[in-house]
Amino acid sequence: MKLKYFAWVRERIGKAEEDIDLPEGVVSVRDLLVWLRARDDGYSEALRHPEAIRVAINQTHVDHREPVAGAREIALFPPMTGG
Amino acid sequence: MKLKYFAWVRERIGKAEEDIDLPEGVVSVRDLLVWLRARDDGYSEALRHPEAIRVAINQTHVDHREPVAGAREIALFPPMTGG
Amino acid sequence: MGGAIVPDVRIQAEDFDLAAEVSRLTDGRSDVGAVVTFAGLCRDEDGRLSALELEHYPGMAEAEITRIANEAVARWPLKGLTAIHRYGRILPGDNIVLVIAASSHRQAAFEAASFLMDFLKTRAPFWKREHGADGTAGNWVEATEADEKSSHRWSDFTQR
Amino acid sequence: MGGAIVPDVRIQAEDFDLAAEVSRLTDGRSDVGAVVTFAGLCRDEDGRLSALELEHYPGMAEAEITRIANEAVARWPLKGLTAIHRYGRILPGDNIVLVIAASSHRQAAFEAASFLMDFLKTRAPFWKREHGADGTAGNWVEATEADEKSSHRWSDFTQR
Repeated sequence: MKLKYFAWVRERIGKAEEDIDLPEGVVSVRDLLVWLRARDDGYSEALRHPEAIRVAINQTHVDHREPVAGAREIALFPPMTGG
Repeated sequence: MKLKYFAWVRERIGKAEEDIDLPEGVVSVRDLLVWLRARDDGYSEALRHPEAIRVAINQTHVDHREPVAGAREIALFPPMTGG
Repeated sequence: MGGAIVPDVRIQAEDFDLAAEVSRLTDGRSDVGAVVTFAGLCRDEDGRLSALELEHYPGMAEAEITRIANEAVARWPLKGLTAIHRYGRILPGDNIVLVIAASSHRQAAFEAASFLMDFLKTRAPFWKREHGADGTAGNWVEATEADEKSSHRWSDFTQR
Repeated sequence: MGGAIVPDVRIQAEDFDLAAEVSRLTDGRSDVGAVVTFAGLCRDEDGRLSALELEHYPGMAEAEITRIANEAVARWPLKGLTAIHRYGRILPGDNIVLVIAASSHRQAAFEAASFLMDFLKTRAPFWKREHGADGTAGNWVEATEADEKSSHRWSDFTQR
């Protein structure tokens, strides 16, 4: 599964994307955020306020309760500021 | 005092403008419309439904209760359809 | 009101150039964040019309649109405001009216342009007459209830 | 839905040409009565900024704006709808975003353009970073409460 990061989430984690194998027990987006935060200080800093993190699965906005099973691409980013 | 007519008011009266001397007793716009209607069939046809006639004094919209004394230019026309 | 902009109001027979009018409001500036334009075009009503003829009240047309534009300037924080209304014979597909509102923020620009159009429809002294597809002069367009209602949306606008 | 138009959505680094984009929607037609454009421009915030840098999510940016545009097409009787959003480094006074809505009547054009901008602000995956007047990369722009509220005005929009 591909993870993508944008804006300050990307900067704090220190990379724009990576491939991961989803561990057992990570069912929802919320679970994924909790698991990522434990990986290192960059993830911890980026995801410290999970409520500020927006998530897209396969390029469609989802909320944090969404299941992640079968996702090809999950993106994490701050609230959008385009337009 | 100059009177000006526009659109179908102008067509029915048969002229675009005229100078008139205001007769005694014509105080308000409403009085003016009543007096004009009696002049001939064109005026009568144009002003048959006075509530449909919009009025400007000195190029500013007014309602039918407005006094006409001292006006330089009074215009009568249908509801506007620009834009 | 210090620093309030002066609306650019023009009544003309000639066509206008949308891009040139936008540039006139924005070129060389870096404080405009939002520009809303409204262009009103002549429709042929499914082929029924060959043209519209626009009669206007010279002098009052400019004065009345300027009054409405100044009301918009007082009401929203605008960086620029343009209103151009054409008169005479106008063919289907051609421009009739242009409004441009420039502001720092989008809501002010959208609202000011929409407000100006609503009042321009019901207060600016213009009258449209239809010319039929066969070339004959036809009916004067009737004012619509919908247009009258639209102008009532802006309820704290002071009628003068 | 027979006859519904297909929105023209583009995500690009290059600038756009307002007049050319309006012509693309209106040329050769006589059924468009109203064209509303919104252009969003880069401000320098009273000289504080030298540029904005716009990051985006390729693929999703186009997909998400297309979803919002199709919602507008379903909701208003439009004759044409264009949305262009730039990314990369953008200087004060330069264009960031363009929305054009064409319809028979003005209210639909105004509302569709305003709707598209409100949702584009809160749902399209773009992020602005400020570059200071001294050239250094500065803060990411924070999302505003006001923008979030604006999108709630369109209350029967189905969140997906």
